[in-house]
Amino acid sequence: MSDLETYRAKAAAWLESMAPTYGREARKGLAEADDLELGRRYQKAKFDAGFAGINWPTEYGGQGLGHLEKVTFDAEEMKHGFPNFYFGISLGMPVPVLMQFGSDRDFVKERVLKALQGEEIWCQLFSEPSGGSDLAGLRTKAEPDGNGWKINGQKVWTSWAHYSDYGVIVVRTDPTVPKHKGLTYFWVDMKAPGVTVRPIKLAGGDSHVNEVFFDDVKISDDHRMSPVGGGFAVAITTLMIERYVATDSAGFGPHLDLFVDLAKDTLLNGKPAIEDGRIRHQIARNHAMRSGLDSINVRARLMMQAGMIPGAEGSLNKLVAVRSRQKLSELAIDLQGTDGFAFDEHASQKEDWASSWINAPTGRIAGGSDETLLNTIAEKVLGLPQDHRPDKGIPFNQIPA
Amino acid sequence: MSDLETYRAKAAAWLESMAPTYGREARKGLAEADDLELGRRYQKAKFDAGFAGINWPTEYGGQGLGHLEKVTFDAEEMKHGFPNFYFGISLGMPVPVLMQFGSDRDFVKERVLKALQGEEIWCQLFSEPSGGSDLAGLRTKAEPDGNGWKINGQKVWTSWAHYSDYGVIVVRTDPTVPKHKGLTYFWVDMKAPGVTVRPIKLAGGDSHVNEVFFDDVKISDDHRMSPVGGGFAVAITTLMIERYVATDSAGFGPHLDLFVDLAKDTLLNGKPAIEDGRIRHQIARNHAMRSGLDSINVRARLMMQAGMIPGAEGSLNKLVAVRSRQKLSELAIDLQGTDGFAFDEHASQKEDWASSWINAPTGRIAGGSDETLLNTIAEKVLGLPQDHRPDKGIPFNQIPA
Amino acid sequence: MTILYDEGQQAIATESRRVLEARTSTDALLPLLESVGDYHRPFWDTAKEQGWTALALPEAHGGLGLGLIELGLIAHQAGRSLSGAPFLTSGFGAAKAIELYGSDAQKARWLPALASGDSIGAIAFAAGPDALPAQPDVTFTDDRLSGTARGVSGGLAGDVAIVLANGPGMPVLALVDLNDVERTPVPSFDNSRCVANLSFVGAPAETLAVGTAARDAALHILALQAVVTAHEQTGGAEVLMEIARDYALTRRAFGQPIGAFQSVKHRIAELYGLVELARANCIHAASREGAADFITAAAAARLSATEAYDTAARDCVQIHGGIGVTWDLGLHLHMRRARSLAIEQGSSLFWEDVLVDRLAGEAA
Amino acid sequence: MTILYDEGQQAIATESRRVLEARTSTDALLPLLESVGDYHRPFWDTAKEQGWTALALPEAHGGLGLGLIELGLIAHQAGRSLSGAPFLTSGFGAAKAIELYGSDAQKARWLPALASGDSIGAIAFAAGPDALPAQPDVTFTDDRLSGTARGVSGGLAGDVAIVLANGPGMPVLALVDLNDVERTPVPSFDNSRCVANLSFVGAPAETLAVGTAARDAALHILALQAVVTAHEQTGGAEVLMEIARDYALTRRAFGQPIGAFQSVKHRIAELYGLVELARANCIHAASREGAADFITAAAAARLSATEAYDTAARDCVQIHGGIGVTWDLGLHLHMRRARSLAIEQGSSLFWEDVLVDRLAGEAA
Repeated sequence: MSDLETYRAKAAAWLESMAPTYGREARKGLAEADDLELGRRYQKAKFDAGFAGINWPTEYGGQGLGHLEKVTFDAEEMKHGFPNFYFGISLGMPVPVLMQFGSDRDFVKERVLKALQGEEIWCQLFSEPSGGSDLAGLRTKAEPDGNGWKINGQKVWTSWAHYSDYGVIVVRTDPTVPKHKGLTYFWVDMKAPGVTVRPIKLAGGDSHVNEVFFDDVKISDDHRMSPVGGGFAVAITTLMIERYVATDSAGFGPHLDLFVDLAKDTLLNGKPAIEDGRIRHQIARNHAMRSGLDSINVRARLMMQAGMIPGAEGSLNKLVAVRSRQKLSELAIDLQGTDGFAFDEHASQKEDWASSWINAPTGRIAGGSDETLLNTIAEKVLGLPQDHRPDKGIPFNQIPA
Repeated sequence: MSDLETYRAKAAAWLESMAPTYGREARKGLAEADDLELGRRYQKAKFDAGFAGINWPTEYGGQGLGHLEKVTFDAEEMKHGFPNFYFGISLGMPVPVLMQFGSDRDFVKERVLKALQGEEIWCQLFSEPSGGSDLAGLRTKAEPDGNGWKINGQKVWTSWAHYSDYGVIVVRTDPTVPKHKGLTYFWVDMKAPGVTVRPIKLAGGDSHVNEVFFDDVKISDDHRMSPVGGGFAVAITTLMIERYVATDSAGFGPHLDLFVDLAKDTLLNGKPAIEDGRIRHQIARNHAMRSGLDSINVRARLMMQAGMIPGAEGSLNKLVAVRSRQKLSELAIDLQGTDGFAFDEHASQKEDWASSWINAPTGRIAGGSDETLLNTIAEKVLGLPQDHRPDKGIPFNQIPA
Repeated sequence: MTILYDEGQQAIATESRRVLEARTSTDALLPLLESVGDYHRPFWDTAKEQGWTALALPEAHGGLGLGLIELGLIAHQAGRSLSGAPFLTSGFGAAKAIELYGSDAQKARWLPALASGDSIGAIAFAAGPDALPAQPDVTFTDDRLSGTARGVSGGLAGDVAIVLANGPGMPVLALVDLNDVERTPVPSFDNSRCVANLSFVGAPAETLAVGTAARDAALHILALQAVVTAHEQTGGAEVLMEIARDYALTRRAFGQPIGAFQSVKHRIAELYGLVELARANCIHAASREGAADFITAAAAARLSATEAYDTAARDCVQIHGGIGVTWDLGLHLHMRRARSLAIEQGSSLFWEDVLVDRLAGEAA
Repeated sequence: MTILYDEGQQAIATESRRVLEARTSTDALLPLLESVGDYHRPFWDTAKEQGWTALALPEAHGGLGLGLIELGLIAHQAGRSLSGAPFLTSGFGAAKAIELYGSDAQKARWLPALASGDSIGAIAFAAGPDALPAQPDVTFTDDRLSGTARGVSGGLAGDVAIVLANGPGMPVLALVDLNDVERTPVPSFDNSRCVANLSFVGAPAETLAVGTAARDAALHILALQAVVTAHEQTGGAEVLMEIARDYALTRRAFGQPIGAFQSVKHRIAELYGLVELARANCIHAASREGAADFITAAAAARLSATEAYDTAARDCVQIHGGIGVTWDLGLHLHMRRARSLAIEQGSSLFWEDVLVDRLAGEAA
């Protein structure tokens, strides 16, 4: 048995033992606040058992292992429905970026440790109402204020901001230069005076994203994590991590096996639906698509393990997986016919077709819309020309709103 | 029985009587030259029987009837596979435009009568090698020459030019103004010195389109059919007629009944393919699409009959019908499996799936590509903004090639 | 029958649109999603007051004696403004069943009440994905119904239902008074549809048709409803296309309206195509009521309208980006309605089979 | 087995690409479309000279003892440059059948000749759309074959064929020497595939497997070939994507490269996605030879590669506009090849069924 398989077995055994206390069943019917508390305890348990920060340096409380161990653990963990998603973004993007770019190292170390143990949560303050897919068009501004800065403006689509202790933020520090060049990257205390968080209710009924308002929020210059005017590059790093983290060939919807089971259990014209060519076609096509993505992801990990840089095809996962998950979920509803009306807004989109369907559009937009991903592939990978952008090179404060 | 039904019966009876002499069977194995001769005789027979120029004014040899009678006759005529397509473009666009814009009326009348009797054929010289979907970007130029003009340049994709006696042509008479404003519309004698026609062989193997070269071709000013610089408007009129003429919900491919018959006669996993959900899905979707187009076309005719102007939805026919015909033809080949290899490059694309498939791309490009049609709908019908066009308003001779 | 609307028909369209736009709003519809069993009463009051409930029923029984074309025009507008209840279609189906297959007594008892809208009708044919099951879950013996009809739209508020039941050795189309029947609300993603499971425990029922006649009758009723629903779906798709276009004209990114990007403008142009094909099939189907090819025409309308509404919901939300998935903007009301209308009266899977059976000469 | 190519494998890819690009041209391939029975001899000579015919065969019989991964790499390059004959895949299938199910005598008789390419192998399993018919058109009695195998790729030039035949009460996988067998050429849209109908009139044949074993063997051979073909299809799709990209960068309309229009750039980006999914499935399938999930992996590779090549052919031509449909530019060579490879070794309809049977646990 390879080291990795040994590791997988060890992880699986531990996760198995945690399932009764923190798993799917234990969470049934919990209010979100209680679920979050359970999540914090689970995160602490991971930390104590040596499964937190698996591929992070040991000096920051990590395990100093490789990306492969991390991925292996995640795959096993996914099976039990633990309340770990509250920390997904926090530990996925902002905290690693803090580790990399934070100036006050003692402060950084303290934050990272508390985040790893589930005591503190970080959010990522990028998108704005006017922005859409145009990140560099953001309007929230930071003006010099004594030795520090004063932030005014509004962010939106900030996941878990209502539970966050800190956040990383990109703001405009110079409106007189072209839009990409006037941005700076900071961290902020979400509990500071002038910070207001307002949850946004989404189509599916839940509210894990927020609007965040900044009114004269004062921060000292040691909050700065990029050169003044050099914030866009750091933000892009974060987004790249984000795109890479997002590799679930089920598009964050149900596993295809659940559709196969549904098709076997459903009678269509008196015969099991699994015998109907239309259903078979969709199963076959979705399987082929997903197995391709899985193979791409496995290859990417092997390359990283071998010290190589994976190809751009990693960016395909979210684009093709979420898009097809949306249509497959619609078909699953058709397949249930009048039984398909039934709806539980708290059902998991990884296990329930109606929940998967209603939340799919969010998946096609968050973290890079389909169109943005296609443009990225066309321009960055294939070298096709950029779209016409009338605002290119124009000082930000001269672009018509 | 309504007048129209009486007319249909009369037409059907006459066409029936012509079938043995000019129909599908009579044409089997004919070389193209002989087929064209047969076509000319058939066109003459139509003229003599009063079925040519059905909705054209009687003074020009037409019958002075309505568009409905024309459409009714065409629908009946389509059933017999007559060699009438050699005259389709000639009588469809150039000759009507000549009737409308030709200056020398006696000359016009003589030409129209000969065209109606199949003695003369007209072609339409629009597209150019550099042009693609950008008609106004054409480069063939006409310079003042004495009292007339001298034409130099090259046209391409000209259907039946190799059999044509005359053609209508758009050329650039002023390169110093923006591209739409420098064009003028003429007719030319295709037998004039300096005109060279070179057939283009297409993917399917046939060669009904041509390159046409103009070397110092001299024409007098009475060939002019638009104000100098006013040629683009006339050209658009022609293209509009063209788009409207193109209404076959089968996308100029086989009727759906032929696919249903194939599915009934083909065994898939030991059962008739017509029982396979995948095949049923395609039949159902294609029928729904085609019945929608048929209903749009019928409604358009009723509106014209009632003196109303049909909606823009008429432009959908070519876009959706040809595109889906292409995929349905591929499925028909899959459905025949190893029997699907068989190919006869002379088979009709209205009756043979392989021929329909190999010629479909031409249909998706000729007379307005899918993308051009989508832009037209988006801009002209829905009022969406025009694409970015760097060449807009720039003098033609200053646009980088 | 012609497929050109006459002046009277155009007036129906204009007037119903005016009334509905004046009386419905996203704010009124959103809360309905979060409560089970409520529907938008102003919509239903309007339908009664405007005589839409009576529109397509015979004058002899309090109806206005108009047909599918007129009712389709109303449904199209209801689809545009997200109708607040399913009763217009369910009641029409029930009334047509009684009109076509009922006794004079049954007509006298129910048609006037259905025409005035005082009574609400429901249709209970389906068993899950089977819109016309060979073996319905409900059985009919000695003029009594037993068993449960699942997921009946409007069932929660219905006064009378037409049920396809399993009779002695043959299917039975039965009429049942719902007042003493137990209904269990089904919490759904589109709660104003008032979906319920109807549990029959020896409920007294009357026969409308038996054997093959019962199935044929049920399919005919389903087809009539499908044409009405297809108009409603087309209306929904149409308004989503307009919303997408308006947003694409105003929303700017990278210094220009997003409608200038071909990925957006072509997608909206494709929606235009889907809407026009659906509309054309709807007009055609409505004009074929009573003709031999009515079922085929209804199936074509149903298939293209379902595709148009589902696609428009997907694309309109996508074009809006983040704001498109917010609760308050309410585009998800259309997403949800697109799906509930897609499974009421039989899914696309069902209608594809109905259509192909006929095209292949395997049926009628 | 890992799915990362090692240096040796990368060298095979680079070298085969260099050789093929140097020795093939559109001008050489176009005339083959207009004559029945000819193939591109320089391609086949190259395959023999380079040892590609021997690549995946056992060393004991003149092979190089490499596997599907290496042969797949060659096929990918052959797909890029439009292989001039189908024998690489058909010969590989025949050889594997003999290697896996043949006697020592049969191996000694055929494998060295197939490895050197001196003999050409063919596979005759299909009857029209049925890639593995339950009742093949060819019958096997008393070690003799009768009946006609239709549409056999490479059949016109083949020396030996593996035939799925209808034996006494059970299927038989038979080996037959083609030298005395009558072949009728089938004029096809891709004539260099050397398609023929093989008419057996009591042709002497040898048994490789009988009963269920025969069907299982035939499916295994088909899957091995399907993986090779999937690589070839992926290569074709890949080169079409590159051709489309290069054209979109140079061709200008309305004053800018057409690649700046999202309808063009997004379509090419979607092609990139289809190509990478197909490539990933191919690499995976090739690495699973001999594993329990090989058939499933092969089916996934086959399905995504067929979709990629057909779509790339459609879109690449469309992006080129008028010039794209000219005979001389030759994009139709890829259109035609996409279709011929789509029906050789079973169409998508067949592989979807094979795949779903396994996913649903309806088959091994």
